[in-house]
Amino acid sequence: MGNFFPRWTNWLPLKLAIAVVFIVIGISAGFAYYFTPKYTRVGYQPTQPVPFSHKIHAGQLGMDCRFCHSFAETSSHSNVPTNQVCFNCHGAGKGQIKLNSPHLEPVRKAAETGEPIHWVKIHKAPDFVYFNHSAHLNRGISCVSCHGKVNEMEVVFHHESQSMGWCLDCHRNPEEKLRPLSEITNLNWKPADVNREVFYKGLLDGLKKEGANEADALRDIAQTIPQAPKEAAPVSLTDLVALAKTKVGDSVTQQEVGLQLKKHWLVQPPDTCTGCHR
Amino acid sequence: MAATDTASAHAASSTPVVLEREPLVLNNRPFSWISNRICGIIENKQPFLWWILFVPSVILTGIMAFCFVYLISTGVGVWGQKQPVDWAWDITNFVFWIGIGHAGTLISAVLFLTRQKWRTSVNRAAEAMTLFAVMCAGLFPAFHVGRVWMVWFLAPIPNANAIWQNFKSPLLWDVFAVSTYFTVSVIFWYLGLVPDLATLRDRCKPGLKKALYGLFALGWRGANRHWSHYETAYMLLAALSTPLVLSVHSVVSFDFATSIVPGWHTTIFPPYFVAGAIFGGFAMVLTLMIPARAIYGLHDLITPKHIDNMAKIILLTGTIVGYAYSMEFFMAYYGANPFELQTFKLRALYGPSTFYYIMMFSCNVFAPQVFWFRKLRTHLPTVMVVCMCVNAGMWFERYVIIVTTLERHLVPGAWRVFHPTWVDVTTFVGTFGFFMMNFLLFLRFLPVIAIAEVKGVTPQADPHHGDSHDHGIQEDDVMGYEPASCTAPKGAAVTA
Amino acid sequence: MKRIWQHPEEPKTGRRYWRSVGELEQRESFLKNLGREFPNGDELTEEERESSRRNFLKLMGASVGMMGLASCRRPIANILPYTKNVEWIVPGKPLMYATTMPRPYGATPLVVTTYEGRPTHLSGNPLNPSTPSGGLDSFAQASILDLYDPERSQKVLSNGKVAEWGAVEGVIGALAKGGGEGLAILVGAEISPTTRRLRAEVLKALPKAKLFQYEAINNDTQAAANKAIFGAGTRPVVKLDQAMAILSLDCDFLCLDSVSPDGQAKFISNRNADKPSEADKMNRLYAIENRYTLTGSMADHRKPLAASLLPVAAAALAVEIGKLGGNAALGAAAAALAATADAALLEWIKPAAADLFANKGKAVVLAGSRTPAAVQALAAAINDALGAFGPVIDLLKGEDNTAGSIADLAAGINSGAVRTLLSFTCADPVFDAPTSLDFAKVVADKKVTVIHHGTRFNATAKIAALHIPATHYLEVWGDALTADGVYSIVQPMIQPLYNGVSENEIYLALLGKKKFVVAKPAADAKPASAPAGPVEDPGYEAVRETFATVAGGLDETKWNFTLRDGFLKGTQAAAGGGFNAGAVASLVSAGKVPVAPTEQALEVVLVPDNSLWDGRYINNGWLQEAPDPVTKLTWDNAALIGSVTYRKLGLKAQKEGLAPKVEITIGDKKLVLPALEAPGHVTNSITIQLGYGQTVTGFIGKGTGFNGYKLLTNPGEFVLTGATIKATGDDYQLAITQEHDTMEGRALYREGTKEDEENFAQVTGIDSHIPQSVSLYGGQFGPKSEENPQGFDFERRHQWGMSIDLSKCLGCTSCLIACQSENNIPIVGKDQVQKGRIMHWIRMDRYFATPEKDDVDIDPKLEDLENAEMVTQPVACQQCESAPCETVCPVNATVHTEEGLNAMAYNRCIGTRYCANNCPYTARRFNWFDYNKRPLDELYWGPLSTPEKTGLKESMKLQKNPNVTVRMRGVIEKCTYCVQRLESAKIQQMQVQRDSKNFRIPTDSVKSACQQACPTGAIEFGDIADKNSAVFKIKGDGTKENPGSLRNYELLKYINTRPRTSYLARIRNVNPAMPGAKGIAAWSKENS
Amino acid sequence: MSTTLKRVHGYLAEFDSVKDLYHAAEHVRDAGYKRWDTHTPFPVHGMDGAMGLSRSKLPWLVFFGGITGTTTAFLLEYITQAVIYRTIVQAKPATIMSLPAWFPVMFELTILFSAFTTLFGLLAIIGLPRWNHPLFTSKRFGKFSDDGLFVCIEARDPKFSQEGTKTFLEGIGAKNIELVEDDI
Repeated sequence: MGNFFPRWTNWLPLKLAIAVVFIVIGISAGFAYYFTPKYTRVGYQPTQPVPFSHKIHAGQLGMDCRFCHSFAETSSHSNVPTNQVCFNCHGAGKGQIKLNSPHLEPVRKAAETGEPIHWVKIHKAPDFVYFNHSAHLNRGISCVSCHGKVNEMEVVFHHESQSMGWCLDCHRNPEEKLRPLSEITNLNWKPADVNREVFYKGLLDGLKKEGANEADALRDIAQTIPQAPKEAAPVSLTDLVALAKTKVGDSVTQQEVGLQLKKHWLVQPPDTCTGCHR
Repeated sequence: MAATDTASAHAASSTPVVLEREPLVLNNRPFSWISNRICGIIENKQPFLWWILFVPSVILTGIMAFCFVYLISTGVGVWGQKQPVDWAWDITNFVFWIGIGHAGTLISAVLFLTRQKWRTSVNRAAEAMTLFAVMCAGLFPAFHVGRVWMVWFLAPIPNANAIWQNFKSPLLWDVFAVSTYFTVSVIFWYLGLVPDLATLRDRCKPGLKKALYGLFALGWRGANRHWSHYETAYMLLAALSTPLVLSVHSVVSFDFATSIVPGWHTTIFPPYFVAGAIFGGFAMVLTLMIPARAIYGLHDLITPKHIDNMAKIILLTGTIVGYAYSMEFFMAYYGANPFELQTFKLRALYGPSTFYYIMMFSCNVFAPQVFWFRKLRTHLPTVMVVCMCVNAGMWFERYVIIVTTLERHLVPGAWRVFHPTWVDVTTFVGTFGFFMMNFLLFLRFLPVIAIAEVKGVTPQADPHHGDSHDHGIQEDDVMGYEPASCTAPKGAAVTA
Repeated sequence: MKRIWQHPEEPKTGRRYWRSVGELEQRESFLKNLGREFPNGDELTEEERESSRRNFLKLMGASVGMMGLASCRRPIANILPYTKNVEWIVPGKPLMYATTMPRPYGATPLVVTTYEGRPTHLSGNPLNPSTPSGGLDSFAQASILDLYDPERSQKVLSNGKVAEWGAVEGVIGALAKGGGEGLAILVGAEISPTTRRLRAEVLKALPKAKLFQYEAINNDTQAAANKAIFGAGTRPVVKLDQAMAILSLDCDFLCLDSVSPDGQAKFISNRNADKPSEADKMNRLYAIENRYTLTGSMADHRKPLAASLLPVAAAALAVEIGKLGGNAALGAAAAALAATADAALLEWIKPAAADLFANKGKAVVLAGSRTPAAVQALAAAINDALGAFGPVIDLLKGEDNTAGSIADLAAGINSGAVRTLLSFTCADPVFDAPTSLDFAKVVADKKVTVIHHGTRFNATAKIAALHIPATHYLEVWGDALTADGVYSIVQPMIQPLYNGVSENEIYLALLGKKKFVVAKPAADAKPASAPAGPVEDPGYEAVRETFATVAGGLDETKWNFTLRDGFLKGTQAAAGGGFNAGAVASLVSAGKVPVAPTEQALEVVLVPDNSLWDGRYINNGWLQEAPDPVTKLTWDNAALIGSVTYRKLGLKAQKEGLAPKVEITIGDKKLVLPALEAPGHVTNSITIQLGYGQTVTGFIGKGTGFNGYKLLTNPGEFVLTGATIKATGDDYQLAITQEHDTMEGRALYREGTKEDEENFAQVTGIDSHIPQSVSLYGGQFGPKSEENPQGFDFERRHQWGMSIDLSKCLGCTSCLIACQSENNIPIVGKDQVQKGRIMHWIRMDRYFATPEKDDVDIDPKLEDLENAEMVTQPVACQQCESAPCETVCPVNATVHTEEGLNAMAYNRCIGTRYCANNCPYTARRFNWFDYNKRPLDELYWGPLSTPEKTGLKESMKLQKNPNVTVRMRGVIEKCTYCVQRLESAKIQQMQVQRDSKNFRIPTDSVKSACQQACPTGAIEFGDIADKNSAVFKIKGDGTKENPGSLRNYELLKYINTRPRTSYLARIRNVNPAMPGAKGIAAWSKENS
Repeated sequence: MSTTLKRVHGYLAEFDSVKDLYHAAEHVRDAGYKRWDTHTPFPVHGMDGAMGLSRSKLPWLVFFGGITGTTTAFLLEYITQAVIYRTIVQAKPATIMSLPAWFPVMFELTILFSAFTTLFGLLAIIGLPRWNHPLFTSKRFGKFSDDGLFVCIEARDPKFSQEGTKTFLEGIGAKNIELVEDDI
């Protein structure tokens, strides 16, 4: 009767098997790369109705973020400034800067008509996520942690993935992002900039203000220094600084700062649903 | 009766044997007869009755599909559920179907392991039934959820949200259990099919049919070097399926047993559910096989012996279930928890849904008792009726467990009675259509009986067939008796 | 990697959701959206609408327009900042304003929560001296929904056709000229100084105009009686906190028949005994009533008595008191009436009277405001004999009401004296005026031109020649006096959504001080949320004028303080009037002789409804769906019939689960409505709630209930006699939220008396002492410590807990509605309620029990059913520390937080409903349909529902709380302890904490919505890790120094769920001398 | 086709009864052939012995398959529940202590993996699917799946000789012996 199936069919199963393996790997890899916020969000840089340059304002001019986003520290939303704010510098009879620059046309128009400028939203939390700016800014999380170095962006773009996983990373170990409150809006801040002496003095005073006696406070701080011995008990601030120097090195590290602040500010970010979903 | 005469006739052909038993294939048929008989079903035109059954079941399937579309597009509210009865017909039907889905694998696997050779002519159909039943079962948990488009949340896939499932939830166990059960059953069933597919392949002319059968026959050549691995594999799968069968319904029962609802929170549930499943499963097998036997004239392959055996199992499991029912009551009383006790009183004595309880008890416990009599065990109409009762009874059992319990939850202020809607009913009826459609297609395109295996249990399949010395082997092989068990009487006969 | 995306020019047609300031044309488009009966919802796809809704709620002061998937990569969302800074507004933070809700015979001080100028939630104003408790009743609570009601009257209608404001201008002008010839002004009973002043001016300007006052549910009888007894304009206000023995003669003073502002709280202030032994330190309440009211259920002793026999009871009481006090005159006045009193009644009255008299000076008898003059007079006399005037009852001077009654008006029309009727009343005379006046017909026959001003397009509006849409009280300037005369301010929270005008403004127009045409829409839209009125708003000016007179000079500082606090300090009605014994006798004898109702001649009692009051709230979904506290009936009214009568009549529905319809006949009047068996209801008596069965109403109110006013014949006669009843044979579907009436001896509700052990709450009920089923895991229970390492962290976290005091819980539904408004809970409609799918997170369980034995549903003695006890118990998510619902969720959608909350992540839920099954308290709710999106009458149509009806109404969106997700179909929801409030409280603390360790919020600084609303403070909520918090003091921690309350118990303790919500068993102050005293509270200790 | 070059596969010999086949197999085995096989419609009892086949190694494969399943499940559960996504539900510990709750899934995956290993292991061992095989060129061979009982001795067998093997097969009572060839 002869073979019904041609001979090549004998190799078919093997070939298929191998093909399938590669296809599966390919697809999952593709998904993981192209369909996660890391790709879909990061880099989103729409053109804005007004060619406003954060680079110039926040970077070169070194304006503080809160000059325009004035409610970030008090409210859940970081507000976009009103035209009046722009006119503080650009307005007639105010700063007089670039009074008739064509770039400012939309702003002037808005002021006249009252029709607000349609800024394009870049960082957009899903509807069921309740992010609160004040909660972060007041507790040592800087703008830069979520928005990147806006002071270097001509036009702002999405810098972090801002996926839930990304949030959780920080909520689980905040020490990697915490910084002194004075540096919140300093987008160029590096832990190395911190003067250890001053930093520890600040902590120490803080603890004392809350009624700890010097010795306990010193021990408390010392034992929070990375790789510090359990029984470490410096007698003076200088001791403390010395200890830190030996354990951490000459320049202050993020971990060093983070751990201290986490412990002594009692930073305990919510890591269950209700923190962000209601 | 006929069986016995023929049996003795056949026995007479060889030297007189002790421990007379009817063989599993009557009238000493040759191999080719078996092939022709079974393949005939597929190759010949389908009897009119087949179409009579097929057309309506296709229509019902359509209705079912419509109901699910309506459900998904509109909301679970189209069903009758309410607080506190958040599960009703959906989960009832799920447990009902999954239960039916048990006999199949059980018949093939357990009976295979215990070398019950009489399984050979029913196991194929039973396995098929399992698959289709599990399909029907799977529909309900899948579609009963509020947001079907989100069910993928159940799959442990790494995601940007870094969220994972809760492996403490019996519902997640269900997901794994049921899907595993389905997959393994498919494998088991398919592996058994391979040699028969080869048979079909070799019987039909070149063409699409041959191509398809051939494709799935994997180029089977019946080589003994293959057979020997094949048998090991088959045995392994049987060995794997057996605990699986038991586990699946146990896991299903965990949905209830691990909860805190009085009437659900019982340790007796796993065995009770498994017994119930086997019970209902066998009943369903019979309800399908008896007509099939009649329609396709498989009397020589599905002998009264088969039916008799299955009736016995139904009787046994039915009694176990009955025991479980009464034990629940006893425990409720003995546990001295008034809430528990009241739940059962409300269920059976003065609650709003006692009707269901009565139906359950009479169908599942009383009906099978007729099987104490051999005459009735082999009297097909009776068997048919009883099996029907059992099928219904098992549905009522699940309804009682799920709905009547929830209707009388812990806080009386929230008590409410459940009323089904037309969607509830039609969806359920629809699944029967879906089930029948699949089963009929199976009858139409695949060998309803395991050809190779049946051949394997015919006398002439025994290499020592007709050798006067040592009858034991034939006895053993054919009847599946351990040599030990029959040497003693044989010895006695010889000395006499 | 950066990718620059040029988004396409955004389409101008793009839909905007916003409530921004000073952008006129946009504002108009928005108003158009609102104006349209059905804002078209078909322009956007679902998720666009979803997100836009939330965005617009969330986004900065202005809002966001979702431009759809214009870019394939991601939809553009826009940020629309304010163009000018707005005073006070911080985008994302709520602003609170004090205002007042004007109501008949009084006013309710409020604090309004607004977000970017949208009022979203109301709560009481504890600063206001007349409502120190800061509680709020359900009507006031729900009134915010009326503001956004898309079917609120929106357009000027002349003869039913939409007209311009010019038309109004014309008519008003004409009226102003006419000198008031043939003009009748019909007003409601709100007390507003400004309105009064303007009215007076108008009447001066139009001397021939006549003033009439009409409220459907009125206290005219009482007022008349009071006039005779105390002198004109005198208003008695009862200091319930001073009364230790109270007897209510059908006076539902705890719910619908207030005798003093904040009455509930004042009453409860004497009911906080914490031990049975202290029971008699509490006040004692006796109630005589024909049906169950919440007052009845709070009473220590309740006597079911036919309403028509009330004078007899009053008289019998008077005689007794007279005897005790040796007050012959009193006895004499009452003797005749008292003679007919039967033994059972006397047996009840005697000890009660003795008790009252024993509390002379601390005792008071309260007569219901609709009871006959005789009862009023007797009550007054008794109070005098009890020395109540002064110590317990304040007589306050008020304006004498000289306005004519509705009867006078009808007469006026008949006589042709009235040809134009300018109607302001919130009642609906055409629908609810007594039938003997035949108001509608008279008006039609005499061709009276009706000018109707109101927020609802009701029956009267329908026959009106001109209908003027009124503003909601949250949209206008005004003022009001609370019942005890505190001058409170009404200030607008938002620009009029539908361009209505206020009553004041119409008077101003009549006085030529206001023009409507220019005023629409207020061209210089002022900051909606900064209600410093623009100078040229006459309404505003008028109020300031009045203020000046009240405050003695327009002092800006005072004014601003008044705006801040919502009232003017030191304004209290002065005392005035006195008891005039002489008037009593005549009033008593004037009344017609009471006859006991019989089976042949039943009595019918017409009462205000717990949801609709007199019918004005008919189109308010929240109230319609709020179950009646007693019958648990929603969306309908019914004839409530006592069990004895009900069963004697053999009433029975043909079909299971339906109610039989009955026909009630009084003289020539017939009313067909469903009957409902009411345990505790007196025999041969029928109670019907009023306000239902309106034909002219909106989508919500359409087809709800049956019109009881048909039976109301003469003004003030709410008790009708000689009624017959027969079953019509057909059935009716009632939507009742509770199917089962008994507790089955499960000791969920526990109450005790002086007789009981101190710790009865702990030992009552089997589940309190069968061993707890303890988990193998040990598990996360209680505070963390060396012994209990797995426990909750009480040192470094808040730990939330709640306690509900059943001694204080009235069972009124205001917590339900507060919760609904705070948490964006949808209404589901009658059909769904009846299917058992109501969404309220708080379920107000109501159990009946026959004295001694708890067997209402089994087979009680009928007379026992007449004396059935009734208790109510709010049950919401108990926030179990070991929550059975959590472990069964396959996707981790509900887990436990470090603060002991049972978290629910809606966006993770797939809706298996397993949690709901496994919740011992049935506290979880499931969204069976898209209740927020689909029209309630087309839920079953799914995607095929009519597009223009589909989707959340524009105006409704404005009411939603921006801090709570609006749930979609297919997810579970439940009480979260108002987690949004907790989180914002914690975040506020963070802003204070900054670089310190001090994380704990100030003690009891956060309240849950239900707690805030509760008029009696029955709910305590707070941080149980804070040793100073009220809730900790109640719960304690088992130590010697903090034992907590002995009344404290947990529901279904034996399951070991360890709820964070616990209950305080109720204590009743039983008078052993009373008949049946022994049986009281015994039932709750029955075991199943 | 006759002109084309062909490759000899081997001799295909048919037998009447299972009994004959069985004894024939014994002879072939004793004759020391290695590359040969019997083809039957059903597994013949004891044929392995008659052919001198050793026991299948499949069970070992499956065993390890099963182990893999168990570990996979355990790791999945341990890592998600106790390490990267710890959630407290019903006061239960998010640690290894909640192991009991993990058993069901561990069990199911064990079975699942074993089943897959069984199927694919089998196919791998017996070298199926192989749709094209020289034997299928034989006319009579088709009967094997019905009632044909065959012995096939392959040409590749060292002891194979065109004549010798033929006579040998005749010797052991084979019917219609056929030389199976296959085009290259």
